[in-house]
Amino acid sequence: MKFVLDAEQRLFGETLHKLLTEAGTPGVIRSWAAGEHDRTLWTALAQAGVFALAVPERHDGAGPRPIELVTAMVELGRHAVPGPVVETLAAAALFEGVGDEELSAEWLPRLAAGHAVVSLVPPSAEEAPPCRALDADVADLVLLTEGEGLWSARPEGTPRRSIDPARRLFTVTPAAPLASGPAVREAAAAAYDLGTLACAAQSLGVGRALLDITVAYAGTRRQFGRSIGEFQAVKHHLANAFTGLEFARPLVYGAAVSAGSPEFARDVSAAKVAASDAAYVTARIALQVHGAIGYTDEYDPSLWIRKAVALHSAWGSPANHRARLMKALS
Amino acid sequence: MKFVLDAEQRLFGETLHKLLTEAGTPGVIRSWAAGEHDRTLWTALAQAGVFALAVPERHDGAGPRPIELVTAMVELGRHAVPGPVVETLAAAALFEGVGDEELSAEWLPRLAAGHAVVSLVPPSAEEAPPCRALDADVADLVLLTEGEGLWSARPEGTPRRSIDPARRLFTVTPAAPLASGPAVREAAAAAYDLGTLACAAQSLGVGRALLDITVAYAGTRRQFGRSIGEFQAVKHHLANAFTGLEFARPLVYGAAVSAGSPEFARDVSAAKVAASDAAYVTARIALQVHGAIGYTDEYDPSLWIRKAVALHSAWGSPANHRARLMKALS
Amino acid sequence: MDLDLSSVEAFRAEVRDWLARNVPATPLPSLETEKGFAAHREWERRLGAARLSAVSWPEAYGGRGASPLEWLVFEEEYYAAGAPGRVSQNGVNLLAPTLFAHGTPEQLARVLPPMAAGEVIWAQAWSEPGAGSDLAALRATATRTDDGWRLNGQKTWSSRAAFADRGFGLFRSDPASERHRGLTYLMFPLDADGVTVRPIGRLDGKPAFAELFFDDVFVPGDDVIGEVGQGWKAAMSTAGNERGLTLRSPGRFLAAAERLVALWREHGADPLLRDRVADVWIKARAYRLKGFETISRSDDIGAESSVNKIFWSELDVELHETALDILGAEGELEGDWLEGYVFSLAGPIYAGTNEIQRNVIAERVLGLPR
Amino acid sequence: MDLDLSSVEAFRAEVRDWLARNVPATPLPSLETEKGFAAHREWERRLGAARLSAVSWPEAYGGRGASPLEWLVFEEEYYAAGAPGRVSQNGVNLLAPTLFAHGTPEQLARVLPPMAAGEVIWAQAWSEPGAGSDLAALRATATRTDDGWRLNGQKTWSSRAAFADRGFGLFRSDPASERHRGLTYLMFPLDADGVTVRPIGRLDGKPAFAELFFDDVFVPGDDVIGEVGQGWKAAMSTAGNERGLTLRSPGRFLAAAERLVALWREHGADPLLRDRVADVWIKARAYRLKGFETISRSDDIGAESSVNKIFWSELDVELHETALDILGAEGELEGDWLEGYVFSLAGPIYAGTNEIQRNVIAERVLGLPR
Repeated sequence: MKFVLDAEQRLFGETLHKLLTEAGTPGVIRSWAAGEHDRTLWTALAQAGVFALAVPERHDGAGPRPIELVTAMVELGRHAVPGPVVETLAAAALFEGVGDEELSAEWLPRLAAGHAVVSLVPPSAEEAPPCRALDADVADLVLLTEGEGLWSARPEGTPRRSIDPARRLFTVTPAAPLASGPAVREAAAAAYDLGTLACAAQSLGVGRALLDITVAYAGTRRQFGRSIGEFQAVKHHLANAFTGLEFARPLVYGAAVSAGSPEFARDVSAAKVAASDAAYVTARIALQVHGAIGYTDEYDPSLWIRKAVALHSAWGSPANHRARLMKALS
Repeated sequence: MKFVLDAEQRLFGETLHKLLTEAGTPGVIRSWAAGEHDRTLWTALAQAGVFALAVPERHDGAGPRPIELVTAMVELGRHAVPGPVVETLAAAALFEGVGDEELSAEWLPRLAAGHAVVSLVPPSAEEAPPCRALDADVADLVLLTEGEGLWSARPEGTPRRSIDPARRLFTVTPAAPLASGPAVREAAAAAYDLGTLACAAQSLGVGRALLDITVAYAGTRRQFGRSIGEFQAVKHHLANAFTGLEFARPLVYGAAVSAGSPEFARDVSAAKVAASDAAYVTARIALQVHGAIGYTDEYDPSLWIRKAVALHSAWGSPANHRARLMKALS
Repeated sequence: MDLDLSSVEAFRAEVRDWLARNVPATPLPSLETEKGFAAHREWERRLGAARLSAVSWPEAYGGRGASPLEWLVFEEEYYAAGAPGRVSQNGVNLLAPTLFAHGTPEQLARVLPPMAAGEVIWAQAWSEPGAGSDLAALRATATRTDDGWRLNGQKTWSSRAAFADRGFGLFRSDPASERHRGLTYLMFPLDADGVTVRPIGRLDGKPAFAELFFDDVFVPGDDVIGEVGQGWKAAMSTAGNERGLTLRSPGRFLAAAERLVALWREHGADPLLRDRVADVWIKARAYRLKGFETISRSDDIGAESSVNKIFWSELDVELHETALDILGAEGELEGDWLEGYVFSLAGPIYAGTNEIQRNVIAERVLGLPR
Repeated sequence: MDLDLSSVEAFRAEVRDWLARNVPATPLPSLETEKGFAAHREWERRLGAARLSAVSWPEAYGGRGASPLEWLVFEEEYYAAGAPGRVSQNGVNLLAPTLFAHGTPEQLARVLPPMAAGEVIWAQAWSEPGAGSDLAALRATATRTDDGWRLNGQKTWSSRAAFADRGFGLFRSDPASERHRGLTYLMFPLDADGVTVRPIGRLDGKPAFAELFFDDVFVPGDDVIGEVGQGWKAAMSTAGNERGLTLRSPGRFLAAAERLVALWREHGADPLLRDRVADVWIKARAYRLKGFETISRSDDIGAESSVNKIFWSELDVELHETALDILGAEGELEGDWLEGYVFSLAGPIYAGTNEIQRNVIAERVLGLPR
């Protein structure tokens, strides 16, 4: 029993952090939001091994490695990386679960190498959401599952914009059948769990970044002749944010450890609830402490604040995951 | 439109406040909790006109006067007066609603004069609670309604103690029929609304007293070389308590004003939710600011803290009243 | 004590009737966009023509001399009818009360009628980069000239300034002064020589406010409100109005709470969200009744008004968070509820953060030590 | 990173088996009553005889030398089995860690075995009337004599002292000293000449603590822990234990959360309360996993332990508030859930209020200015 990252896992996270810091993600996010979907960062992430974590070795991947995947997604959240990253990872799990070797051989190596961007409609068994896929116009492939059928899909009309300016959601309709059978239903469930876990990890990273940004700001912003971080109200806001994030982290990593066990779905739901709530609370606190600076489009904190709000309900709202959890407990 | 107490109503409240301050209610509460059910205070309250507020003039009362009744119950809550006061007031409304003049003539004048202490099982149409009546052993009459039947009832066995040491709840069983017919059902509903309103007003008074006690304590208790009221965390706790109580008050008085209208039940539920939540939140804050002093039986703050907890679920829990409200809105 | 509204029923009926006939069938575009701003200005003109843009003002300035109760009733009807947001709010609710308290008859006669008529739309210009919550730290200057003042420096988070006509704010008129002293309250044109307006996008990208740069901007002496060097006092009376009922009337939340109940029903009346919807409705009612209480009182509510600011701003966030949760996966998407949510998030920050309001309550109302 | 507990499965099975055979079929009376205290002391003797009262101690003192992981597993099994509350807690979880860090071999050999055997039950004696959250303000004195010390003054909120055998606390040994300096950590008998124990009832009236009055109470020099005048340092190491996992092990909340889920089901699985029950269960799991994380780390968690104190104390209140709300009108009545609720209310206050813990996190973990 050693429930902390090992040296190699830590190094992997640090490497991604360095890569993303150097990439200057705020600029990347603003470009993405402006419709410039440059894949330079996507390719770099693939080269760092991110997408391979959900792809098996026989298809040029290194997975499944849920712990490393969570580690990576925390860093991607920390840097608010735009694009259908979670969706592409979930798509890998979907292909792998369906088990159509031809399909897998066609897509998984490209996906691992970063040559294929895949989006999908989160394949939730519980929710009956409108069929929306993130950044579907950018993707090389959009997936949609319906019962036992796996389809490629195409975006329809103009997208709905999210509060996160880097997220645009497209209604999609089935285009061509890719596979069918009971394996699809199971693969969809597995892909939903993996995607939700990745989204939870991403939320955790977003929350952690918001805490760091806000602590730094509170230490430098002066009002009433002193730094606002000297006010007990500000201290307690930030201590609350820290507490929420500190206890969301073990749930997220704990869910990664239970991948493959019967408790995976339950643990993923617990992780998603805690991580997205902690990130949301941190976003509210970050906004309150930054004041108008946090409320402004052109300043960077808003990039994380808005992502935290969007991810709160992405891949299943907290209410949906609490329902799934309570069902699993009975 | 003048939604503030008039001079006479204010004077009535101040008179009760003076009477209760002089009575030294903490001692009365402790005696009551110890089983000494002296009626001196009860009689004084009757002489001040409290019970007459729910009794019509033709039976030696001065009612119905819901606004004055709320004014009185706020003061009784502020002084944490023990005994089945709310129950006796609700019983008056029940008799009046049933409309059996013989029964009314037998009980209402005695009740108004403070010669009869009456308890009852809160006649909720929504809840199916165990049939418990407050201080049933002390009462001269215990009432129980079942559908269209009004019964006198007797306590069975030993009481269940409440977190409020001055409250003991008895299981009761029907003893003798007093009245029956559709009027009983309607009277029970009216009595439930009046009792709930009285309980909401009592909660509001309990909360207001807790705020005053705690503000005074925070101004005098010194730790770390200064009064704890100088700490922003303590200030904000108390500002939050104040905010909750400030907005519960108009709901409670607003419900009193709507007595007799079709919205009365709805408005009573809104008042009960807000007042009992505000009092509960204030009790938690009072405990946190007092620390161990608030956690101790022998110090007086605990008398109010425990009453706030007990009243939170008495006369219908917040969940029940929220349900009643949402039903009324549809 | 009563809640007898029969005396204002005729007024209510008139307002309701006018709104039923005049409120646009389809919502106007967001007032934080150029097109929407123009549409809202047009709407203000219609309101003004009906003497409904500032009902509580004297008739001489375009109002109806309405009582506080009539104003509350007007607001209830206005929001219940789903009428457009008030692009004139900075002028009507912030500047006008200050003018009534501190302005000259000449200023009232010159400024108020075009404001009521929707001809001149005002922006507030309180904050500076170094003076947000701590407004007394501001540094933009007003230098006396022969016939007026020259403004220099920078303001920011100036709401409506992207499209408005004129602005008002505090400027340091005594260069040697510190904090609250030596400030002067001034009005200025946003299109004057030397004013640069740089729109700033809020969370949803809409230019809801702007940065203002002043480079020797001339303002005539007539545009000083109150006494020179006494601007802080005048501004604080405006701040009191912000925190009281004026900035967010109860009618707004009553209407929004009803819409929330309807949204909850449309989405299946999920029992999981029932208590939260009920709490919003209860709080909206509490805020309404508190308003009746406030206008019934004869004393000055003073610092107690801080409690209103905390209450409505947190109610507004709670209301919209509940709506987004009802919408579930759709909650993140652009639409009326998301726009309302974004707007609500500013509430706990502006007009004095809620942290500052809690200090005010603790110290000035409850009497805790500073 | 793994959560592989197979290495401790044998230990878990042994503990589970022993508990299944030994946990009293009917719950013991409350340990905060005289009768219940005696029954719990008896239970501690049984635990001690099985070397289960302090599993992580070395065998020499009555423990099993269990690893931190084994201790966590023991706690999980202990609370899952519904075993009695630990009347020995002050000794085992507060005093013993201080002795291991600062005690002499003689003290360890003398004090620990009877503690493990349930023969000597300890009370803590930290607070004084003027020194609650601000422990450094304490004034009770220890005056040196030829062969030891004389204690004078008053302690209060001394938990377990109504029925316990011995106590420990800080005394001012240098009369000229101030604040954290000049304090000495001492153990003393509660039945010594000059000690007056006045039991104090907590919220439910049970004498969960006591006031202690010291009138020239003699304590031998051997009962000083650590260096004279260095008591603060020793006490703070104990405080760290309180705030960490030791005072409230994850096992307690896991078991309580499962009971809450069962209670919710028994009462009809009301959807209105579903989310709150789910949140409690999630938080109990989070606290468990955080415990595994903590024992996996090799560095000193230091001030980070404050986050545990905040988390478990608020979880405990939330858990019991949810239970009372499930019980509805029955919630106010005496019973196990109400007793648990009353106990939980002390959590955010003692061992350093949660306000102080938040300061610690903000200043020492996040690095905000003091």
